[in-house]
Amino acid sequence: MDNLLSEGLELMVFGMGFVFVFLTLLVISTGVMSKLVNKYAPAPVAKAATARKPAAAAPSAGASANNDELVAVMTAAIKKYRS
Amino acid sequence: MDNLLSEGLELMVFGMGFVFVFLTLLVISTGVMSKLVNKYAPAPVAKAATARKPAAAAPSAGASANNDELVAVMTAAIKKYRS
Amino acid sequence: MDNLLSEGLELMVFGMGFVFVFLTLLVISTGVMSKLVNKYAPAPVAKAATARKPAAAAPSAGASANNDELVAVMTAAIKKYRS
Amino acid sequence: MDKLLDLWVASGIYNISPGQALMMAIGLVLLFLAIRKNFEPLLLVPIGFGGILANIPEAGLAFSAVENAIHFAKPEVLAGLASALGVDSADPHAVLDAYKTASHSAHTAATDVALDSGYNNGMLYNFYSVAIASGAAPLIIFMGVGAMTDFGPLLANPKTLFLGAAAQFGIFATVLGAVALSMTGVMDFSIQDAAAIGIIGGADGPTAIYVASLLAPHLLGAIAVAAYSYMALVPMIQPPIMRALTTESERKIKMHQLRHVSKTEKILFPILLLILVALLLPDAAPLLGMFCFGNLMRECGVVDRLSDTAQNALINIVTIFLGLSVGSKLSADKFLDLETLGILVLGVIAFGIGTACGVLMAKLMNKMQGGDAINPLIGSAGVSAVPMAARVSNKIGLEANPQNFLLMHAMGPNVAGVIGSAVAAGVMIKFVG
Amino acid sequence: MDKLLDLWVASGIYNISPGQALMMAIGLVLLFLAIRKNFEPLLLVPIGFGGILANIPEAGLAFSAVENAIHFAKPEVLAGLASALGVDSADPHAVLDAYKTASHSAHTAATDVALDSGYNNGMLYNFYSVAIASGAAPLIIFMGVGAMTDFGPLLANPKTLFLGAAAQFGIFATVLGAVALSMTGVMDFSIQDAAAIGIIGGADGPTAIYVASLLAPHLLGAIAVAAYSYMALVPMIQPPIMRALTTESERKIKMHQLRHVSKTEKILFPILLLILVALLLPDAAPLLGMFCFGNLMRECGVVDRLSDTAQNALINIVTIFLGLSVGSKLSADKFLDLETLGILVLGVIAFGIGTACGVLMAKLMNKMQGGDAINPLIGSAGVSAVPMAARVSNKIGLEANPQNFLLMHAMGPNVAGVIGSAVAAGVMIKFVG
Amino acid sequence: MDKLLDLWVASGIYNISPGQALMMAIGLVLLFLAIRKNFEPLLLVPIGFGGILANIPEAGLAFSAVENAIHFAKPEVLAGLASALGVDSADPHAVLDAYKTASHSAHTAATDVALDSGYNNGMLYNFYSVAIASGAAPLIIFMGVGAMTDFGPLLANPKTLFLGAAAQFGIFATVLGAVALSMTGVMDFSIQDAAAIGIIGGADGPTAIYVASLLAPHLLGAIAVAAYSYMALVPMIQPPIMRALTTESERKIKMHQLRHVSKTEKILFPILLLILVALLLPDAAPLLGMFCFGNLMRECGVVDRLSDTAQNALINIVTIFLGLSVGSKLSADKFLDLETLGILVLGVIAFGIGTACGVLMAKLMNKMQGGDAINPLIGSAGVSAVPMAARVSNKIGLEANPQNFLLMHAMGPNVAGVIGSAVAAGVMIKFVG
Ligand code: NA
Ligand code: NA
Ligand code: NA
Repeated sequence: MDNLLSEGLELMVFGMGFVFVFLTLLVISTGVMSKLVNKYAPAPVAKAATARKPAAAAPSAGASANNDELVAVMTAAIKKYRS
Repeated sequence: MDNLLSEGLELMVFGMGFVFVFLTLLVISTGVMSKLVNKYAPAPVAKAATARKPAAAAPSAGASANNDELVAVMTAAIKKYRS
Repeated sequence: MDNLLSEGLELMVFGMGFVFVFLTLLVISTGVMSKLVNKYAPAPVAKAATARKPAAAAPSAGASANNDELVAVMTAAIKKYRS
Repeated sequence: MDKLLDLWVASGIYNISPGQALMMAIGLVLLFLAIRKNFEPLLLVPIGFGGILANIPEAGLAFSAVENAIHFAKPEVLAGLASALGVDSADPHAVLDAYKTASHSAHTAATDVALDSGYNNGMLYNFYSVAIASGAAPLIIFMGVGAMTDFGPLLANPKTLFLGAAAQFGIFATVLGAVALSMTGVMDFSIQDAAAIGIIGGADGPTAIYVASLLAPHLLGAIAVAAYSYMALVPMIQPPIMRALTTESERKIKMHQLRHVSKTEKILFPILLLILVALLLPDAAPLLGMFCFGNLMRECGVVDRLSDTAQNALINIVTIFLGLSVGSKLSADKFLDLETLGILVLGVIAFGIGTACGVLMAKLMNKMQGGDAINPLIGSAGVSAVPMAARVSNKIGLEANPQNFLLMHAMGPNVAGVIGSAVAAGVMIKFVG
Repeated sequence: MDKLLDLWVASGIYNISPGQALMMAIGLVLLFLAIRKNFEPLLLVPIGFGGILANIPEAGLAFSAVENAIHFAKPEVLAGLASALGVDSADPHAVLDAYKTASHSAHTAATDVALDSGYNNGMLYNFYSVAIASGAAPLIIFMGVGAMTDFGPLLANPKTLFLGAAAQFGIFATVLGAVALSMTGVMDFSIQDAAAIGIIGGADGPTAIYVASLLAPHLLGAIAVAAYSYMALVPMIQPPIMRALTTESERKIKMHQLRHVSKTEKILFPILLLILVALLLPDAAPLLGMFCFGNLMRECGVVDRLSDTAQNALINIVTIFLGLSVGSKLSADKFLDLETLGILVLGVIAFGIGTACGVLMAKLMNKMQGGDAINPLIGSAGVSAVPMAARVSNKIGLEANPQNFLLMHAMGPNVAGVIGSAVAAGVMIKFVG
Repeated sequence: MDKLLDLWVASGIYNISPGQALMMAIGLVLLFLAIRKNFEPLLLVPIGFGGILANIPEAGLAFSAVENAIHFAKPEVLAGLASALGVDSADPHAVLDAYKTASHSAHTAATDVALDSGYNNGMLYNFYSVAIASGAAPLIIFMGVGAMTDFGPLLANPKTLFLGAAAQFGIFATVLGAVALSMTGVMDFSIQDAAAIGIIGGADGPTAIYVASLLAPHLLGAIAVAAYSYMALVPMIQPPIMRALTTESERKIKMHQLRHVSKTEKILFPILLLILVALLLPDAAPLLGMFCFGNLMRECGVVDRLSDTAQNALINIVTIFLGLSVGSKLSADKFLDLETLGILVLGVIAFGIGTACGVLMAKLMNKMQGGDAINPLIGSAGVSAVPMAARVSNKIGLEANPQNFLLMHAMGPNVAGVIGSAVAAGVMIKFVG
């Protein structure tokens, strides 16, 4: 019985301790990694901008859609439908 | 040999009998269930009506499609295509 | 050791030999099959023509798309989207 | 030159037996029927192809490791197998016979010997073990079928369940037919065999395969081929029977439009059916349980992604392996047999009797109700063969009256037939399993 | 008439025990909660249905071949089993007890006897063996969850990992609670049981099932049901605790907009996490390894078709069988027990403590930083229950300030909670496994 | 504090061996090549990740239960294992050696002991058993490849099959190379090893894995990594060889437009190929049988849903587990070996010789026909590596003549190479399997 209690207590102390140690190390290493990435391999600004564009543009896709896009979409849809 | 015949006959009699008993009970309990459902938890009429609508409306979707729908469809199609 | 070498050599001679024999037989039988098919069960010309059409027509699908097609595509896309 | 001789002696041409050649031809015929005649291609393409693979000489794709070891018959291996199986003789036939009737522990011992000697299970044997011997594949397909089934028409007119019940008479009549063939000494079917053959009349592939795998695995190939072939032939088998048993005016009967069935009813129906199965016939629980589970996933509306997978990716994957596995049972020694002929004849009789009983039941129900509530043409749909049989009812109905669309009305007995034959399967497993 | 009697004696009505009837009712309640109340339906529909199937009398779907053989208790079979298991008595209970504690070789011998006597594993028993006993299903689902997880918000603000750490206190407090119940003699949990119960507080279904299958398979049914039920109840359990522990002004704290996280960071994160696991806690490697693998497939951008399958067809297929398998553990003798009540009570306490610790940790972090960088409402999301807990944070935040959208900020601790409880699981497996 | 010490002593940092660290680095390099350099990412992402998982110290993910038990080396467990395996010494190395060469019954006995002692198979070990040791995964992937293959260009110009035959010379030349390395004492390859290494030259992942799993499982990791890496390097390996062996005017040869191939021909081709395999080389039946089955599903037009699943959900699922399973063979003791270097060197030679032979064969065919019917650049596509090698042919062709599109012409030898190396695989399995 006492054994069970001490086991439970140990599990709690070491378990929580370990979780914190592990996640602290993860916070630190993630921080280091992010810094290194942004220093040595920064996301190309232009590319990031375009990458973010579609999401923003999506709602207005209909308005800005020129004929080319319409054709492309329809072709794709037809193919999808017929396949 | 006679044994095989009697086994076959028994299987037929009890098999068909059981199938009928089972499906009769299913008819009865289904009927009771449907009555209870329609009494205590009737499908909301309005909702049922709208639920049935799309199917009916589908063939004429093209005709009634306003610009909003077009935009939605195209956005979806584009996303589907690009993903 | 000599044994390993002779095994390797035999594997090479018989292996390559067999690959060539097999593929030669495949060339011959494929040729015969194609001839028989084109003689006794030729692809219906009209059908083949239409079958080839969509691929050719696809790039210009947008241009030639009449309203019916538009409706069909949109219905399909809407269904796909809503399902 | 030794190697050249080896290659030749190990080649298919050198080793092919007439039976294997014939079975490969039968596999090609099944492929032809499936591809050109559209005979249930989803199953018959894999079954036909699997049948060809199973009969490739020397490849042993449908054999277990022990069967492969016996086939190549090295004396020291045979001796080891004989000792593992507890037989005195190392004669291949004696060892094979002992293997087929061995206890599980002897089976394991023999398999260890064969594996140690470098023999392996054939690919199709492995597929069969995982897909069919475990019972999993037919049940998973049945779950998918449940997820594709709309019980709306049945719920709108529950009495059509009786039509689905009556059509199961084909099953039990066929059992009697198989028994008669045995008693007259023409063939030699046990009561288990007879029951498994009868289930062809249920016109439900997964049910037939499930029952055959439990009651008569040695007949599974013929039973599955017969079941799927006749399902494909429903548009040819049923119409003459339907026309012979109905009058022109009966065929013209118009049925009331089906009432709207609420979502709640559709959700509760599979649960109701499950409870009834649980209370009355536990032996049908695997089949109908999975069927109801699939249907509940479909109707409950909150697990659409699971229902979608059950109807598509999962059922397709399982169908591929089920088909190949069934094909593995199309080996010459099992299929080229008078019994297969008996199965094919009994199967078509089963379909015919089921069709007739469905139609007659509909007429009886009209008599008893004193009205013309039911067009007897929908009775034939009670054999299941979903949705082919319902389409046949519709087509014959349109011939009599071009304005009379029976399709939705026939879907009721059609899905009732699925339930009916699963119940019949449960009874058979209970009594002779 | 014998057959009629047979049917009746073998029917469910004749054999049903009060426990089975009650468990079937509990299965129906789970279905009701899933379908009508939207309680984690993807899991609770299969679990509930599996629970009903498992309790169908005489069907033995959740039993192994040996258990089925013992249930039907033919004297000669029992004698064979007793000899295989090395017990003197052929009493069913003695044989069953021996079977449960048998060595693997005795287990195999007993199974051979049962199979030779014509008994088979039930369908759900097979599903359980393949899906859960092998450990595969929870790991594959965790891979799919990884493929669905966006670590962007976490990477933008890595300190939120501490919130995910703090919320795991619920797990360990519950272990102590279970220990306390045992010590006071109210219940009888081993330390393994206590650890498996505690993991409910991790609010992660696959993690809970994985740990329970390793540490306490006999409690798996109750643990899985509790875990998924409480996850569904998060919108009810968390808000009062969150409100009680925060002031109005704290709840109004606006957080800085999250910075943009580059693709490279997202690709490197799962690899970093994997290496940390490899170096520090190998016992968490299966869980977190599969999770990181799924996430890497998602982010790397070159295996989209694999990522897509992991998120859809594969996870759906595995979810179906996982759910049914968990349901197979809802048998009356295991579930209808005081212990289940204990598990349910401890589970809700675990959720509560986890929520509280997450919120308090956020407040502590604000104190230590001397600023108002973190809205404490996002701390509660650290229990995981993705994405429900994050939505709750957002909702309570909007109540305090209609312009304050916390959703993305709460996603950080939310996914951190997944990592945290997997780490906690690894510690438990290490120490008591 | 004991527990703290336990954690530390069980941690990866404490236990990691230099070999494991190096292998994890190699896994990271594979991930880098796959993600950044686009080296066959569908396979190399799972393989690289699996390689890292397999080398996590103390986790034992790639070990069987017995290997895990031996690793932890408790005296009483070792004694039990030694007795089960029939060795006198309980020394871990002696027990491990005995385990590796044990008969199947001793293997089962040892596994029972390990499981009874609480050790389990590692996750990756289980994946490997199900996916690769059973032979299933490469065959299912080959079925999917068949369903993705269009034989149209080959059927339009069947003579290109000779190019696919000639390119297989790389396989057999490499076998000789491996034999030579062994005879000079540099390395120690058996004839089985040599055959498995040679198949790298077939430039077909599933074929290489299938052959290696049968003939040389201990080299499977290195062989698979080499095969997929070199396939990715085809655009670098092939062009210099192609340019060196052709003149400018040869590279400019324009080929006739391919004739239209009818549906019926496409349906009959896989059946024809299957029959030829059945008659001539049953040992190639599993590989080419599944390939033809996939292709028939694609072309027959009546089982599109099966074909679609074979090309998507099914092949994706199997690819995930195949990749992880291959990765499980990247353990330090098997991979960090001089032999791996030999395999890598021989592999690239195999690709080079295959490329050269394909090109030279095309030139020979032109000579024999006395015309310029074939642009020799398409000969290199005969190594397979579909469709990369065909694209390389096209690219080099465009360099010589910007109007000369060779892609479709190169697809003929490209898919012929798949058939050719499967046939070569069958010959090897027949002779040295
Ligand atoms: Na039926
Ligand atoms: Na958690
Ligand atoms: Na090749």
